Amino acid sequence: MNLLECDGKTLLARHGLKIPNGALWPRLPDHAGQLVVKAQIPSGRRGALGGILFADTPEQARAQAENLGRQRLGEHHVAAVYVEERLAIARELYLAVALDRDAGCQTVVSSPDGGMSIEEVSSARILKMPIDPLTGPHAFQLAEVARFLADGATDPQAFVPVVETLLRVARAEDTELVEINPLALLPDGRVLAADAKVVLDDNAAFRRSFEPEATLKAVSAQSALERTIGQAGAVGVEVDADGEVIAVVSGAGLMMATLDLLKTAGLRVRCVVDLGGSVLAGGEGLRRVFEAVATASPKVTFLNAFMQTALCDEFARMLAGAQEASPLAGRVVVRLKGRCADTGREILKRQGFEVFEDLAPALDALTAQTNVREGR
Amino acid sequence: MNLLECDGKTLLARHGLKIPNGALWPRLPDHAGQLVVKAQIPSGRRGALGGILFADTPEQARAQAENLGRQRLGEHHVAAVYVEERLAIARELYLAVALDRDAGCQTVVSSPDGGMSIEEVSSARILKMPIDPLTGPHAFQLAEVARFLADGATDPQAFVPVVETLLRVARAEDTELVEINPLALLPDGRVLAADAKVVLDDNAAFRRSFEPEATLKAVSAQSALERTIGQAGAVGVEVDADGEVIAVVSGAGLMMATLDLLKTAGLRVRCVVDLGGSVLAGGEGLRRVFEAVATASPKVTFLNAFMQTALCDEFARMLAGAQEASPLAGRVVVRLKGRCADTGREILKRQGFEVFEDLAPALDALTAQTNVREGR
Amino acid sequence: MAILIDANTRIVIQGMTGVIGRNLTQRLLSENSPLVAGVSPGRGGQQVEGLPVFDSCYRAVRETGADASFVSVPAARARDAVMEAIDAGLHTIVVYAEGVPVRDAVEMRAYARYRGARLLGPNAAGCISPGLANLSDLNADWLRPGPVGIVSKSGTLTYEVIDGLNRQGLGQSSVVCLGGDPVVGMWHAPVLELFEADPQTRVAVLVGEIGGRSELEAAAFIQRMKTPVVAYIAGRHAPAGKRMGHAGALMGRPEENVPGKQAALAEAGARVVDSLTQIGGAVRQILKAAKLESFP
Amino acid sequence: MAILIDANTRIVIQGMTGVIGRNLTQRLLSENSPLVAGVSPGRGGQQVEGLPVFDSCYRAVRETGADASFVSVPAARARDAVMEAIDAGLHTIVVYAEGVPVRDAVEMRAYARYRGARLLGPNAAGCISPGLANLSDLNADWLRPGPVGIVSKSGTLTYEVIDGLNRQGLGQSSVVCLGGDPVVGMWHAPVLELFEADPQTRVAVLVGEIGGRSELEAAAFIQRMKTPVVAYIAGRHAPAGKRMGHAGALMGRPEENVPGKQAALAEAGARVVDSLTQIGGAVRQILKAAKLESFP
Repeated sequence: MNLLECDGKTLLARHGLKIPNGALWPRLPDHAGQLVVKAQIPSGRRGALGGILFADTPEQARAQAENLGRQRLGEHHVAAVYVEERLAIARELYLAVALDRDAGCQTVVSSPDGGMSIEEVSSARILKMPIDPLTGPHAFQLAEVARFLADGATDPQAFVPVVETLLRVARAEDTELVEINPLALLPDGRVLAADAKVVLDDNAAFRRSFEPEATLKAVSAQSALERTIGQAGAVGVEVDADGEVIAVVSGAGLMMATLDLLKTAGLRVRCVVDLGGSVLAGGEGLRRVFEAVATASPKVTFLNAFMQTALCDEFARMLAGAQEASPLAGRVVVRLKGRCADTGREILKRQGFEVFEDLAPALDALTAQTNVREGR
Repeated sequence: MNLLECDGKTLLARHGLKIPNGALWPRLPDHAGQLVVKAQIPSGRRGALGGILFADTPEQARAQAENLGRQRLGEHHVAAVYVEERLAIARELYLAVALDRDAGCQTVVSSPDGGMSIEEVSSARILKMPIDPLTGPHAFQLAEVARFLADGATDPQAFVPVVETLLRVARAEDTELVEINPLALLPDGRVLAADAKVVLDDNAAFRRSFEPEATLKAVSAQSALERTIGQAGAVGVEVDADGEVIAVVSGAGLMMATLDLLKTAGLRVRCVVDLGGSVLAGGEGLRRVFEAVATASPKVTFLNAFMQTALCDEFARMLAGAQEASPLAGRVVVRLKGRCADTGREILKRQGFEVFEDLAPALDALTAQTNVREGR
Repeated sequence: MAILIDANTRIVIQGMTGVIGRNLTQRLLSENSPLVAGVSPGRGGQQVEGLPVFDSCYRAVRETGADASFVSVPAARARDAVMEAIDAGLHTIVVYAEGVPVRDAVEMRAYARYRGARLLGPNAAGCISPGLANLSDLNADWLRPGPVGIVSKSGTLTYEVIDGLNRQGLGQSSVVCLGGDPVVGMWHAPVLELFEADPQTRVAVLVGEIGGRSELEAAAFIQRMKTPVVAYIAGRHAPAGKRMGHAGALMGRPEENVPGKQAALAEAGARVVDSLTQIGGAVRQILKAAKLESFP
Repeated sequence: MAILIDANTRIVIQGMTGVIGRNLTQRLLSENSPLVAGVSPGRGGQQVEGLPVFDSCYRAVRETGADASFVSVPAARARDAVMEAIDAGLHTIVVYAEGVPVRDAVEMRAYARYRGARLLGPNAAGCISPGLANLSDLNADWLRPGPVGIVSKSGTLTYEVIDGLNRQGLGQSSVVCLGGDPVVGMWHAPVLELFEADPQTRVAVLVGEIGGRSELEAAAFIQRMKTPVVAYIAGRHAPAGKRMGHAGALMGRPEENVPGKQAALAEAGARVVDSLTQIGGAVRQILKAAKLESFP
């Protein structure tokens, strides 16, 4: 889950990091001086898109926020507007804790050059400090990051608690990424998170109490079809809004391979669906997945199932039931293989589906009768 | 440092473990019922030696304690007497956290059969649970030890905090051993440390605040000569109270080898001394070591020094100074080899010492003129 | 021969008293897999299908000499189950659960590496050595002993590979599924290393997918490998920015996409096939060529 | 050849700005040991004998490519210094300090094993490869290159062994001192393993002492070792219950005393000598016999 800036900052503040005084519009922060009005969209190009405005008075801020809240910036609807005190910043730094999937650990990424995208900073000005999962961060690691941030210009000690806290956030909240850019060093020596980008690990939701305040829908990258399939317990991946084929597959790896086969055969694929273990186990989820597919009215539905542990005849019966409840309008091509697949295929043939045991003839059937894109 | 029971229990109680109500005589615990009067000596055979008495009244306890405090039990003077409430014990268990030098970790040793020496318990009734130094104890390890202690007879949950606390003691106080035998399960379900044996790592004294209440001298296994040498910053090991030779050596490994050579040559060795780096570095410690050796009036002092980094001539000058301040009465045989050893040997020859460069002739000189034990 | 598990392996199921655990117990027993016990805290002393259930891995190891575990517990409990298994000395461990928090996966992986345990998963189908032992969700009836070792992230994709080999009349030495999560215990390379040392394995099949560096590390090892390797990478047509069912399957840096991984593997000397359906034929060709070479 | 360190090693001294550190710096430079930098937190930017001092091992590694460290800091600070060295990627580390808390030694050792670093000490003289590099308290002038590898707990005892070899005109490939504390990083066996793989080392000398199982583990390895081993164990006449200068040298279980260790080593095929003074002669004999065999 990607948090918007306002929620990311709330999360950081909860663990003791300093953030600017701010409030989610229509509330305004209790602050006498200049204000910043910030569109809450998940984009690093927010400033360039006109999503950050400055106001001298609360009245001006209110007008700007109201206007901004109605806008569309680039591909994003503005989900919410966050208003906060305008900071006098002495130096802009960069600090993040990012999960490194290949190293298998959290890594502190820091730079004395903040305020721009970290991809634009030269590698000599970036320090990556991997944190050992068994020992956690060492004091000497925090000290090294702090020294790097201080860059010989200020007292490193001010940064040690900031780095420590950010690592605590990452651990306590199960983040995949928590990025502060810029980390603001104020003239009075205080260090504040002037922005916040937080990605939470959805798998850890059960042990996390945080509830985002801003609406999530703008943050979600899922399409409507994907969301419906997801709600049924499966994983849908939309490929091409104009595609004619929806492929429903019995597993993630086979789903990817099926998509590759269909695309290589020149077919236009709307969406691929990974049924996953829980859907295969019970009738209700499967019915809802097929309902979702039916509402998308694909010209062709390709069901590719190869199951060695679940029973294919039971699966076929569930499928037949789903088809009767919310029938698929177009062609349905089925490849069904596995335990008790003979019976399963018989059941599905009676539904009027085109049924095959092996992948190759099923693909042949699909390409023979479906429009193959030109210049495949 | 070995703590006496009373101090061990104070240490455990400080970390939250329950101990019986007790006080170091001449104080008495504020307790209405029966009392136990316990000689504070570092021996597991204390009960067999008559060091544990039971009293019905405070008056009786006072008389027993006064009497016990004047006694000698086996090889031990009774250093102190500890008086505590007499417990009604339902089951006696065993629990310890011991440093395993070979595994390189602390190990929880537990048995449902306490109250006797752990050496007498069958191995099937002992659970040894090594604690990984990088991760610390896991909840499932505590649960396993607790289950083993409960032995199917009581609720394991009562033991979990006891095991956890004992591990916290071991870590926080840098113990080499902390042993509770018996760990007492009372009829009301409480778990108490009915005895305590604690060995502290002397190297960690700098980060430990604990001060033992009972006198230490009875606990120390060091002889008077060893103590004096130790106070000078060297390590003395007394071998044979009737020995004629004291060997002073430039390093621990060489000290052991020198002892082996002397004993194999049939010489009777009173004591061996490892000068160690700090003594070799400065004159004052060396002078005090030689003072200590001089007070023991050995017939022969053998100085065996082979130094590749420290300078032998400086060492010889310090030695000459020490000899003038507190002369060694008997023969002094010196083997001096290393940097600037020629000058060093000249200096020592002028002191009247028998001086050699190599080990073999020095040993020959020692055996030729010293009484060699019969039947070597 | 085989890798990771064989007839001498002694398997426990952690979570044996749950529904999935009981089903798996029945299946493994029916396949004569060397299953010796179950572990379910609080249920020590019970039995499942005549096998003893212990309160902890420690007890299971002490009482039965167990050395491998199939961890069939809910995602939220997987971390502790794996840590205990490693600590108790079980050295081949499969984590079946999907949806394990990545922090937990990170800790399992680090602990397994530290203590020298072999961890498959989270989100892994496990491993099977046909005719000897099954520590996986795969159905042993579909496999038979043979010269081909398979290492794959995905379980369902592996069925398809096995089917392709079956068509060619080729059996398997061992089949190893690593799991589809972004952080898993073993990567492809150490499994290839085991296949390289296994005399039964004449050809290794590597099945990979987009995302992560496991296949790239494998390519580095294949350069020094004598056993021929057939490689297939899924996800060429995956849309950017989408997780492809596997949490770890995500378009990333160019070298982590299909062309990048294919290029690295081909350069290392693997026979790279573009389609899933070509794997069986490629293996058959290599075996045929090798036989012609050894019997000229 | 040599083991652990050679002319390509890049050494830092942690604690270079202290008295011992400065002395060591002068000595190592005078011996042409490949010393590249110092590390002293808070003193980054200073110089010692013309070498740069860095605030951290991380910076020293990044700026100089350092890969080995002599840790010359007070006992109370040794743990953090070693953990940082390991974390920064320094993979050969000597801890000179005596009196390090055993909990700290335990953590260093575990971290070194986990991360694949080679740790000598605490309370270790270190290691030296004569003519190539010195990462020890030993004086390089007393050594010269040759066919004998020495692994010992004690530094001072090692002088005596070297002296015995010098009398026979025999030099050393590498000399490794493990340290006298009860818990130290490396044991004898892994060093013997390195000697076994080193073509320069024709004979290995193992010097052990009472207490602990390091020499027993070494005996188990010597059974499979081709390089001949001469072994000596100190402490036969140590009185029971006393720490013999080394915190780890303590009479223990029978197999950990001199007769027990000697028996294990002799049974494993080592040439066991009773006295320190016999080591040189025993090595000479073995080399002579080997030469007669190779040039009949």
